[in-house]
Amino acid sequence: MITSAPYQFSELAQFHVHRLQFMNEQSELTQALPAFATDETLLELYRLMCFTRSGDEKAVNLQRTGQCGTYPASTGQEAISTGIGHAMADSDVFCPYYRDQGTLLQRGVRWEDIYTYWGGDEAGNLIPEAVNTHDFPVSVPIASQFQYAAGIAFAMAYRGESNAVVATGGEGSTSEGDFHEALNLAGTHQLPLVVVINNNQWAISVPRDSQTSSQTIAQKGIAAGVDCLQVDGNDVIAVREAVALALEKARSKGGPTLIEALSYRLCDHTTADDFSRYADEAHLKAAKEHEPIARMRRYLTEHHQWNDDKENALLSDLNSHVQEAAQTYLNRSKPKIDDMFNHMYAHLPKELEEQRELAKEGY
Amino acid sequence: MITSAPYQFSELAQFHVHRLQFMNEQSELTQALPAFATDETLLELYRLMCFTRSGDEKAVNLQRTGQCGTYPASTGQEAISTGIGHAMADSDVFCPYYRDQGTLLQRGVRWEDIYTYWGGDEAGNLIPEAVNTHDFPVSVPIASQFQYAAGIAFAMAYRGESNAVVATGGEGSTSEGDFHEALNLAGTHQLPLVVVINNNQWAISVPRDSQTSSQTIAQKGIAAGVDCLQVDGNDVIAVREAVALALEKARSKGGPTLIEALSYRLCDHTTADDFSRYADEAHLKAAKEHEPIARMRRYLTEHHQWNDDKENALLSDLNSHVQEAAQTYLNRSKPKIDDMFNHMYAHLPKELEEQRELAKEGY
Amino acid sequence: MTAITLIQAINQAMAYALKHDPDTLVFGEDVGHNGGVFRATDTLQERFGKERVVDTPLAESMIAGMAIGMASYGLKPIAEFQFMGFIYPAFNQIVSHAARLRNRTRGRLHCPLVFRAPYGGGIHAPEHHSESTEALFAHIPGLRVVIPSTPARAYGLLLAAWQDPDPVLFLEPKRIYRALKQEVPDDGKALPLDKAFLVREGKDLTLISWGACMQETLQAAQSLSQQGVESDVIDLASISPIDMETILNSVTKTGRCMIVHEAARQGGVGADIAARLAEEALCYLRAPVVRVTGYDTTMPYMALEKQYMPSVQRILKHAQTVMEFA
Amino acid sequence: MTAITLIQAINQAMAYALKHDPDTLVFGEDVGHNGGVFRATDTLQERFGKERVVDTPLAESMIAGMAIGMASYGLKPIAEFQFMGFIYPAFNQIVSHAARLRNRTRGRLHCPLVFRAPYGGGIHAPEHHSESTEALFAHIPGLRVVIPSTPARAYGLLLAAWQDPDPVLFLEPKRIYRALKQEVPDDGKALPLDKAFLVREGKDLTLISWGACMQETLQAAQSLSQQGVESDVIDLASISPIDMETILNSVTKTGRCMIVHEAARQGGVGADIAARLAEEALCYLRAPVVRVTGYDTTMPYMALEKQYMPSVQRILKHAQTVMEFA
Ligand SMILES: Cc1ncc(C[n+]2csc(CCOP(=O)(O)OP(=O)(O)O)c2C)c(N)n1
Ligand SMILES: Cc1ncc(C[n+]2csc(CCOP(=O)(O)OP(=O)(O)O)c2C)c(N)n1
Ligand SMILES: [Mg+2]
Ligand SMILES: [Mg+2]
Repeated sequence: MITSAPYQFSELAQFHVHRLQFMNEQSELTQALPAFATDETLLELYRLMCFTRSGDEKAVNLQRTGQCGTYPASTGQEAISTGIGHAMADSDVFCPYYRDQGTLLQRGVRWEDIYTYWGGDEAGNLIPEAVNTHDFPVSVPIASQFQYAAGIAFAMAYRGESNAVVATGGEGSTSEGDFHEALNLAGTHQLPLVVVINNNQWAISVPRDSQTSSQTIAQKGIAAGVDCLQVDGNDVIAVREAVALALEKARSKGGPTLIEALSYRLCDHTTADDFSRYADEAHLKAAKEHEPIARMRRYLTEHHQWNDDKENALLSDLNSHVQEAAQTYLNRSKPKIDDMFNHMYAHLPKELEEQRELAKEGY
Repeated sequence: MITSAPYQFSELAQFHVHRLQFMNEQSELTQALPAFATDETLLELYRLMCFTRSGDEKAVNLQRTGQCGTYPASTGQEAISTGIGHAMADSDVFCPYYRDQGTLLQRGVRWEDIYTYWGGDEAGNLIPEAVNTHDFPVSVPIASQFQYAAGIAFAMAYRGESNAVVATGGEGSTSEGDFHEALNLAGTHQLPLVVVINNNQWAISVPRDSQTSSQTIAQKGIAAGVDCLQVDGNDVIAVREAVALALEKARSKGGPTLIEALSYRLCDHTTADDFSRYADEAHLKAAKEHEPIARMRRYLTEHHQWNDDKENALLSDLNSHVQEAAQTYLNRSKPKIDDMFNHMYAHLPKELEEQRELAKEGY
Repeated sequence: MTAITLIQAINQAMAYALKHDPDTLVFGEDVGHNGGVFRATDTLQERFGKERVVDTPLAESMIAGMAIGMASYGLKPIAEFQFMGFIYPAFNQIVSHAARLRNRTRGRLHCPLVFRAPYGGGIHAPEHHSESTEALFAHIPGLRVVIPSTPARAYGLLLAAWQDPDPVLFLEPKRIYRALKQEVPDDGKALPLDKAFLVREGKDLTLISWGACMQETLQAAQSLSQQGVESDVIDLASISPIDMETILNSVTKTGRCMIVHEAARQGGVGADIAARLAEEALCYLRAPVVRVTGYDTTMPYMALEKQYMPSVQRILKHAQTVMEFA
Repeated sequence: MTAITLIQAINQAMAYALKHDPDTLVFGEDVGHNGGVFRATDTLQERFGKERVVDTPLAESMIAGMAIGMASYGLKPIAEFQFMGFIYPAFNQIVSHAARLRNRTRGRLHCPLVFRAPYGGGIHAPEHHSESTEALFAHIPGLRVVIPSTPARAYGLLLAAWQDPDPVLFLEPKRIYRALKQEVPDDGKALPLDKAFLVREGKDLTLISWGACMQETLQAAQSLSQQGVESDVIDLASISPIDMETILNSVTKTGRCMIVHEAARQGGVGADIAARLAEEALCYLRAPVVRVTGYDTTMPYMALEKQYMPSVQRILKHAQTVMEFA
């Protein structure tokens, strides 16, 4: 530290980074549950996490059988996306990255939409049942989503609305400049923006320690003067409550928040990846014991008479839902050459009209 | 604050931002001077600051009389660039922005080079008397310099050298993603990089508070896990010592440092700007009383028998030096059309050779 | 009505937009109290308030992303990049999002925004302040690129860009910001976005240009006329899409075509036009299609910028070759 | 010697560079232990150490800047962008610094670096993973752009890029990473950087292409041959600068020329070639210069990518027009 030099340094500012948890890896409550966490809600959160995992599994299966493209599952991280989705109001806007299935499902995106998208058809982004038609599709270029999310938050503030934007990314995304620029805008204009970082400790094969030397990801908010917090990302209650607190603050003009949700990726980065090439076996084993679904199941079993029968019934219900979605996806008509042109512009320029006709004729 | 919610939050990390000063705005020492600050050195630093101001004035004058292009003076901020230059060793590499004349003069860049550059001729970047031929020219695209500076630091570390890189920018540059990405790389690989931010409280017409809501600029290092410090940027002793400490740390594998040097721009942003359109008169007046040259002059007068005669002798000496440099610049032969082509590639492609010939024939 | 300059026309168009649409915002670096480094947004903050004319932090990718988010949410952002040479940090946002959002969502979300940036050389500015890289954006499907060359066209095209439901990059030839004056009624009338302007008629030669180079091109046309060579002069204006109809109508008549632009030749927009002629008008061409352009070098600093940019003399020298070709 | 694929040849070239020059470093996202998402850097970290084959944080502008700094300081960086669609955050560093440093300092500093990126469609990848925007870089003076189309050319051109004292963007046609095998001796021999390859000879037609499209182009040439039309086929390879000599030699002979590329037509590199022909070979052209390219739309997601990319059939359809033109 430069301040270890033998001079008098005056202190200008002090920052503290905190962590929130309600239920630990042994499924014990570490503090009283927040008000939202009724029996019913906990069961619902559990169901949503399982639904996410089922749908992910189906997607991987579709890909492995040549019926879908590259797919990013969220195995082990379902608490994060589920908690986010549950905390959001319909009037809030969601700017997802590609590992947010648990949120999407609560935003009116159906598994068939998700499969259509990753199956290689832009129509998967139409989201006919969207709870908010302003919700963005997945952002593939890492970290770029934070910028337009801040733009939407700016628009909300300009219009005096009392809603907010949630944008997500992985811990790898915090190395991109876009992340910092967007937080800085949000801080400067005290925008209603909540950024949630899914710290699954890997960016494809790059471990978190090769990504950044910051002690926490949460502290990256300090650079922009943005309030920050780490939550146990395997504790869906903590994620749900932290996002809700941040959204409330945002809606009441309290400004933006950066939330780091600490978890661990328990699957390949995508179906195009092979985790076993670089996995840290010891870490992986430890991480498996912290994973969110088992944690909640244990809690429900101990406190809410959850049992194998109920579990099997739930899984078979979710499974048949997912199968049906897959079938709907597979039955969809494939896009046609026109579709390439039709949505390039509101008014297709004459030049492109001509090209479309030629394309249809095979030129 | 999100942590004002009625839950238990555990503390993960704590950060403190400190400030260093040796001489206050009344020219009083606020603590014992560091070892380097002999009478001789203080006089030398004073001379260098005055030299910077003289040369800047001449440049503005050349521009006003149509003999030079747009020019960014550093009036009021001479302590920063002077302190940096004095702290650097020849073997260190400097990656400047455009308001670092006080450093450049100590890196072997002559006023005639500076005038040639801002006069619109790339030859100004040749720097025949450079103390280190790896020093970069001015970076015009804001914040881009931090990235290649980190690259040079990476190269030094790779080679096991014991030198370091200093890169500079304005506080506006800290809003650009490049700034954060470079710091993050430096943190992750503990690179020998010192970033000094000249916080002159304006980015052209945009005041510091519209630039960011962070309490200090220094704290932006926390995001990258990079050690940080604010110095009184009008106290050349503090700047000199802070940069020296950071360089020492960097050379001994202690990693990067971010230094915020807090000062105030006392001139137009560049000759193309009109400060009076947006100046905050009260601030400006207050700032003038803190400026570094008067502060040091007062100190030297009180403690080192500085007086008007010595002052006049110094200024007239500097002035004649600067006049001579200007004359050398004005006498330089202008670049020719060949110069546009000759340095595009080490081996000019045939295509471009042909173009060069055509260009010379007026095509 | 007093005659106004090109930059005043731009200011007038933005004021019109701000006045008639509460969803319109103007933002960028120094566009607020300072009125922009060229004064394009002069007095706008004073007249329309700090909420609607906003100084942003210094980050171009952010400015672009901000505009995209706003536009997707129903606002009409007009964002300024201070110089075209500083648009590159925003390249990813523009190319990956602004240009693609409509298609990506099959029309669900779109980006009715305007990105403004002064471009081009000739004002004795420092490095990176004189770029002309419109071709980079013309290669990006989903984006419109527009360049005005007179005050009236600046006003009408900026309003058109503002009204258009898709993203438009509006590049302003800063060399002629104050070079010409015209009476430009503040009537809110937009010009068509994807049309070129035939600004002079002649049967012997087609000259195509845009932006500041229209000055040299028109002067060359006048000189040629004195030598008995009458030119069609086309102000391309819409750089993407390209109005090939207007161009083909002219070139099939004249059989000779020159394209004048300030950008480097290789990969410049002139290449597209010449390529289209080689494909669609080959039999009409009575002489090689010649491009008079910047050289394939970096735009030099100001000491050499004049030598880089197409001059009237250079155009005339090439015209001689074209006209003498048989 | 066993035959190797294009990606193995790239790996072999990097291994050669690492082995023979301690100043060479390879870095990028996932290039280390994982060996790159396509395995281009497979085993390199194991063989040459973590200091020389480095996983970087996830930031492309940083990767580019890192390379520039290293290169200016005397190292020989080979930096990978994971996909061409993610190069845009680095655009500013590449355009404003890598391409300009030598000229900016009149030769004092320079940038002997290689930027590698897989590009192009056809591997059923998600959005942004299938781009072909080489033209954006071909418009930037000071940068070389190179695209190999066979294992041997990949090896020889990558070594040439590595040896070159200037920045080279080396784009890898990922669709054919594993499609062809060739024996490629690991002899460290570089191919010339600014030469096109005439890979098939014929008197009737000139076909110009590069990268993965060379496959379809060669197949089309074969079909045409069966119909009695003999083609010169040129692998452009050096996208910038363009080897016009080889092209002109061929087209002045055949009088007919088609250019095939995957990128969008407007602003594509094909435009440059056609424009040069319209200027320098007009009198030799016996038919319109036709470009068979991607459409002027966003590269579609995988369900439509096949329809977007030039197919053998599309090339043949256009060839018929060109050959029948009289
Ligand atoms: C700008 C950009 N660069 C590179 C990639 C390729 N890529 C896709 S995912 C990924 C890793 C992301 O890691 P992280 O942000 O931690 O998210 P995670 O996948 O772990 O959830 C990379 C490098 C990309 N999509 N966008
Ligand atoms: C990428 C980029 N964007 C915009 C500009 C135009 N510009 C030049 S200086 C400046 C303000 C810089 O402010 P700051 O970083 O605080 O440095 P200062 O000039 O105050 O020393 C701007 C916006 C630029 N040079 N580069
Ligand atoms: Mg991750
Ligand atoms: Mg400043």
